[in-house]
Amino acid sequence: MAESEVLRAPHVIEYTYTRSTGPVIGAFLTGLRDGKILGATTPQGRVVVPPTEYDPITSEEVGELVEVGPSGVVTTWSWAQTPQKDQPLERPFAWALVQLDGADTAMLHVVDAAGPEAMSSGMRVTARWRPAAERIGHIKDIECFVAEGSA
Amino acid sequence: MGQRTAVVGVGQTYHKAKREDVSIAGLVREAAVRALEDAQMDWSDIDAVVIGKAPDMFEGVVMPELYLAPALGAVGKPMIRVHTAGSVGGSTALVAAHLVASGTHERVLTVAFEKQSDSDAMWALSIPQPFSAPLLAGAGGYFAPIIRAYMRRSGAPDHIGILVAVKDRLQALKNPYAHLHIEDISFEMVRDSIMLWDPVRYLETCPSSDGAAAMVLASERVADSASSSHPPAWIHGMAMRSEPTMFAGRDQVNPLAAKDCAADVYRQAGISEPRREIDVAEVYVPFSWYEPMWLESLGFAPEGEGWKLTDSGATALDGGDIPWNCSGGVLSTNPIGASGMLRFLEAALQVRGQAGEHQVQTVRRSLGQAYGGGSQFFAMWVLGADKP
Amino acid sequence: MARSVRPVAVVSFAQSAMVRREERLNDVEMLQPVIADVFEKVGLTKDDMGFVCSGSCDYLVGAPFSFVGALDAVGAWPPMRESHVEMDGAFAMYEAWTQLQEDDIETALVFSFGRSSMSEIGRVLTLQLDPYYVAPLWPDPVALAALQAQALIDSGRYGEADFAAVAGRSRRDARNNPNAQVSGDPSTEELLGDDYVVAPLRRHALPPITDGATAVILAAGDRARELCERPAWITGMDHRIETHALGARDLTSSPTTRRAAVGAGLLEDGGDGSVAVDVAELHAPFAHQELILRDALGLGDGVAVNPSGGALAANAVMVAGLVRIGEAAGRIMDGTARTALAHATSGPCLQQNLVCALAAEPAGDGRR
Amino acid sequence: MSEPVTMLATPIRIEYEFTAGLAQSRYLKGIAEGRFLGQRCPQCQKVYVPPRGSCPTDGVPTTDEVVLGNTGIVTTYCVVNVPFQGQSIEIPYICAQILLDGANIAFMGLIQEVPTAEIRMGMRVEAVWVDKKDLGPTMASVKYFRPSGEPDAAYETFSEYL
Repeated sequence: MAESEVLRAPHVIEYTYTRSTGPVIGAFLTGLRDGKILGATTPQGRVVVPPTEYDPITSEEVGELVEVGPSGVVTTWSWAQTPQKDQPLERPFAWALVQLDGADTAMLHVVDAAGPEAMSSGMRVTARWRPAAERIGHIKDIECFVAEGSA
Repeated sequence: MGQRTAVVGVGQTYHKAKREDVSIAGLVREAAVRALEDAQMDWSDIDAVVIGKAPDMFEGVVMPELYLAPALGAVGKPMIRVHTAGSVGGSTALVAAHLVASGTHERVLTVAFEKQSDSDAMWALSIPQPFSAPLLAGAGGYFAPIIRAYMRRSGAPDHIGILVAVKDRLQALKNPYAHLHIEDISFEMVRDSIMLWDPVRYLETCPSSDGAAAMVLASERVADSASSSHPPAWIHGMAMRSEPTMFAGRDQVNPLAAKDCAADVYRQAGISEPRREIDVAEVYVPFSWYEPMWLESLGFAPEGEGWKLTDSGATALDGGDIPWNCSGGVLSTNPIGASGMLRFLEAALQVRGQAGEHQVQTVRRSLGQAYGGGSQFFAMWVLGADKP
Repeated sequence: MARSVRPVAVVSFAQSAMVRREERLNDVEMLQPVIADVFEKVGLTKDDMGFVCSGSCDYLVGAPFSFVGALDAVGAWPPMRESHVEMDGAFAMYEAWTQLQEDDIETALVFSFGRSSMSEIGRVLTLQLDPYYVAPLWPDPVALAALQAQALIDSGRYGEADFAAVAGRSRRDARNNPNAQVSGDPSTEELLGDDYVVAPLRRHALPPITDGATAVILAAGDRARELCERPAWITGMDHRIETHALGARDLTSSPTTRRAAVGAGLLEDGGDGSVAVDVAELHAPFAHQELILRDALGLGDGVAVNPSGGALAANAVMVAGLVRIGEAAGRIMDGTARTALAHATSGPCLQQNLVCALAAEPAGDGRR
Repeated sequence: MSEPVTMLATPIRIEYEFTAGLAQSRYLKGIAEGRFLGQRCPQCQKVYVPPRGSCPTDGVPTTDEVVLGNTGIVTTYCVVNVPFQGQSIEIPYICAQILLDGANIAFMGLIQEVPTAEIRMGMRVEAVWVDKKDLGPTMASVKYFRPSGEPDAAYETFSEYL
């Protein structure tokens, strides 16, 4: 059978998942909605951001939640010249791991910058929030990070 | 079967239609932490983690073991993800058991879960595929014609399915972890429930649950020195068998893979008369009629006579000589990916004397069985109180 | 821990042509000739197999239980002892290898299949990420690999020219691999003229989108010697996973690859030893990841790395890891190598790593 | 301050380009011509419909094409009385395993033009197709099956297909 005779068709998988958060993720998302960033304290006293119910290395249960940021340091970054579907910004931006002040781990988010030349590891950035009325308890309640002092 | 291997810790979640109080990680940790506590072990004691679940579309997370590794103490360790359709919970336990039996590891944590309420199982199982015939019947529609074929072949009367549905729900009342607790369950209630897929009534089908199950499997050396307050449940036999979904002349009612799997596991365990030599069984019965059908495939009754055992009350916790699904079974609790492991886990609970109100007196040997796909994937183990 | 006690070897290896898009064949049709080939090479049939294990991913084709139908390519009748992992086929082989350590079976068929062309593969792989914090941002796999590459550049150990050099060598080696998808003889300078996809990764540092299938047969002890003139003995095999939290990892190193090499018996625990083998097939989907893996294993210049062209030449998801083992075993079976290392990876930024040690002689004292 | 967040909604959409493959494409082209095309296994000689390109028991390619009849036997069935997503037929309706004449495997099909109480194992049925102008390479070309009026098949003649 010739290749042209093989049938092809589009196929879509589409669903809006509803994820119950549990106490720790729920507290973090509630914090975002209310304009603050929370981390979780591990038994060794490290602060994990964003917080999971468990230490990301030892799996031990985490304790108290503490406020961190909203500024921090870019530990590494990459430059998305062509943003893809559903990504946080529609103009070119940087992906970055940001270690917030008070945190011992870095979180993934994006940095709104003029271009790759404006980015460097070690640069300080701060969260740019969505307007309070638009925040719903979602990682995108932080619209992006921006270079500190430029907010 | 390799080196001696035992279950030294078990844990499960409280199962519900929607566990809206936990994240996916929270759900699996609830079961895993209970299993570790039972084994009196810590995350750091575990050498490897084997996790199983049914299709990733249920939660919309691809290969979720990657995300769950730190939630399950797997960082820096081997982690394996098993997927063998509905039998997966059983297969997962067996893959974990082989890691010990092969001498590869000494303490393996195995976990199975499903958080079906993150989506809708009916949706995930019936995503229309291009070019395929439109789905006519939903999930139960696949099995209902097979059940009809069993009824025709065996001459079983219509009320057998109702008896199983009532018995398993009554037994679930004695299991605090079970999803369905129907206090006023009765023959009339099942009989009068809506006929969903004639001949299968609503109350003759399983629910859709959120839940997780976990076990710690250990080598003989570890099991002998285990500090758990319950004795080890030793693996006396374990087997998996698969056959194609459809082929010319396939016996869908009593698949050869089911019989071969049973024959293999009994050979290893030295069992020739399962009904007499096994004290309690947890068998995957998602539609009530599968109890008489598996009674035959698994050799507890001659072909065509499984329903007579059910009819006589032989499979009831209360007064039966070979109680099946004392926990309430899949008919009472069905977090798909974990359902098979729950069968294996309940078999361990019985041998270890941990089953509480649904404990059978003096269990020397128990059977756990799971099946999946179109009755084509089978996993079984036989556990015993004594070393094999 | 994970060293062979009972000697087990790879005795046969087959793969499909690795192509950008397999338009004509469904999964069963793509697999069937590969399975027939892997049997034919050793004169066996499915009825000779003690165990069958496969690896694949439902989301690649967008259908739950997609592995079920694939079993028709083997013909699972009479019923078989069979299992499946939702992982690269290399991990299916690990399962088969552990079961062969027990004495009740002598052979196993391991296969995997994957087509990356059918889906929006980048988005499918995004769904591997933390579903609460990370996946909702929809970072694509290139974006995350680029974070790792930038961290490597920041460390001062490597630069973009090193990534290009890896890609150039991969394409040159791939010219000798009839199944490779991407080959050629580009200079580093030419490659550095490529556009960035996500900086600092240029086009050449990315894996191709590939459809394909592969299979191996394992056999134990004397059975392996009967079936194959030069069996590729598995002297050890181990795999390890890292935390999922990218921000809690040192992305410039691969401690679990090293740990797995220790587990596979290729390195002493502790210290700064180097793996000494003739050939290493490393599953590095992105060019910079090969450098991270080489460093983790301490591979010297004497080791032929990815003579097949590696994952930069063809990267069928769920397949490319098992192909690494097959390619490494192939060098031993054809007599061009005495010792080899094969590596497979899964997850973002080399999260999970498997190491398989292969040799022309079984391990140690020939126990059992 | 409002209630704490306990739920996160995550919409996921993945698009695919699906390939039917050789065997299924041939089958569907047969459907577009108003006929069922099976494939015979060169080893066991069994005829598969719809064909998948490989014999599920022998693991070899099925290449010989066999034109099957328009009639067959209901081997077993159920009456569907449950609504579910994607369902397009009014409940209750009959869903049956149909063994086409000349085939060695039954497939699931919809039965109409018979009261649900009158369906039985062994009933002879025939395919009802859409109008010729509407035929296409899709299973929607077969509207349903209905009783053919022939006498029922004896249980022994199809019991091996249950």
